[in-house]
Amino acid sequence: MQVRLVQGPFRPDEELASFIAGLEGDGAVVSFIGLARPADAEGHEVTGLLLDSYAGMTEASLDGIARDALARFPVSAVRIVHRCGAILPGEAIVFAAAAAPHRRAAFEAADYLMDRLKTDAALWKREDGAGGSKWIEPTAADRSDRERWSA
Amino acid sequence: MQVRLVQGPFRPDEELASFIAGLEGDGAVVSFIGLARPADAEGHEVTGLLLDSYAGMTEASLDGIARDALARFPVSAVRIVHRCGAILPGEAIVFAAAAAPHRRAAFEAADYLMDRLKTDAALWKREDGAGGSKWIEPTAADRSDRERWSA
Amino acid sequence: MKILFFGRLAESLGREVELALPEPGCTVAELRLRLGGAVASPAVRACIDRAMVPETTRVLPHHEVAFVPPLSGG
Amino acid sequence: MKILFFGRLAESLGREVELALPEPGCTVAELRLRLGGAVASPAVRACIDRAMVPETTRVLPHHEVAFVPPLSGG
Repeated sequence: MQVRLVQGPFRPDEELASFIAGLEGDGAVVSFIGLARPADAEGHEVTGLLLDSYAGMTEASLDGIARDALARFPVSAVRIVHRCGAILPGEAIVFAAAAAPHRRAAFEAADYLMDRLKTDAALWKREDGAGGSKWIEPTAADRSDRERWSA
Repeated sequence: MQVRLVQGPFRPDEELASFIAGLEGDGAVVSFIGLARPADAEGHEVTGLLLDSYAGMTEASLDGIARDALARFPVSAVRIVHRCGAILPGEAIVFAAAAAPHRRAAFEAADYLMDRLKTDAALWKREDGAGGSKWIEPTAADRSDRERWSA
Repeated sequence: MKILFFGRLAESLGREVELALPEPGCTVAELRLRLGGAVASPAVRACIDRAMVPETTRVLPHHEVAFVPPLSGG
Repeated sequence: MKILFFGRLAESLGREVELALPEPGCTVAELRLRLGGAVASPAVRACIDRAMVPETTRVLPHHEVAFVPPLSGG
């Protein structure tokens, strides 16, 4: 399955291996792995993340983003694996990959997948730290990254 | 070791796992994997590649590209693993990865690594097929991709 | 009917509340007014059957209704 | 001295040839003229001690000299 929302830890290396194993004659694979950082944007320690999800809606949002990438770029396959629930620093949050005959399309599709995921994935993120918990919303940078693709 | 020229097959998934294991607090990893395609630019079957290398010079060219990426982008680590010698269709030719606190720098550095590798790596590629063997040189697209970074 | 909440709304209001829907149904805007509090924020979006909907959409008894804060992505 | 070749040059000329260097050395351009053939192509670059060098560089007996076709990348 190329789009999955998973509750527990997953291994990006295994995702890459199985994504590559499913390809037929592509020459280029670009993958993005998002890892839970041990510090927030202000440098304060983060002890964990909570990614709240809405069963059915969250999966549909990931599916839509994957489908849009396949329609928009000359890529032959994309994969999105996204964690939800409680996540510890250093764990993988997201794996997004694209494969194509040539590298430019694979890079652009992976870049697009991430910009869309940051603003359009139906997920709600809480950072937990020594100083308390904080719900996160897309940053101005996330929104302007997303705008790059709206032409 | 973050830059390696290897004679035999290597596993991109293992490279990704060990690259990630060596990070400290980064949030974003972008990897590119180049696979030997079973067909050439005109669609003719390719039965194998030969990547000729010049011991010492080839490694130095890869090292220089990695160092340039580290100097140019706010990334904390890059890795280049490149095959040389005889390569079969479907096998990995190159693994290039970059890690950074945030995704934009990781994407740009990985993109840069590949554009540089395509034009500046001291390697000479021959495609072998039913119709004979053909030595490959950078395409016009490779050269214009490379030009993107010369500002 | 059940109204679902996610993200910081779920933290303050619980995952769901039970609410009696007026007889001929009502609009999303009317439902939002009745719930009030954090749900009144214009940043909070309404969903019916797992899709975001505009304020004028009519809520009917068989709908699954949710209010969600801005998406925060992965 | 040994002159090394790579890529399609190695295929046609072999990996290396032995060549007597004239006494006070010579320039890369002079060496290229003596080798002739495929080595004469301006697309072929000269390397001394594993770095590309211009045509005016003097070749000395302790140098490792190679001629290489355009790089083809990975």
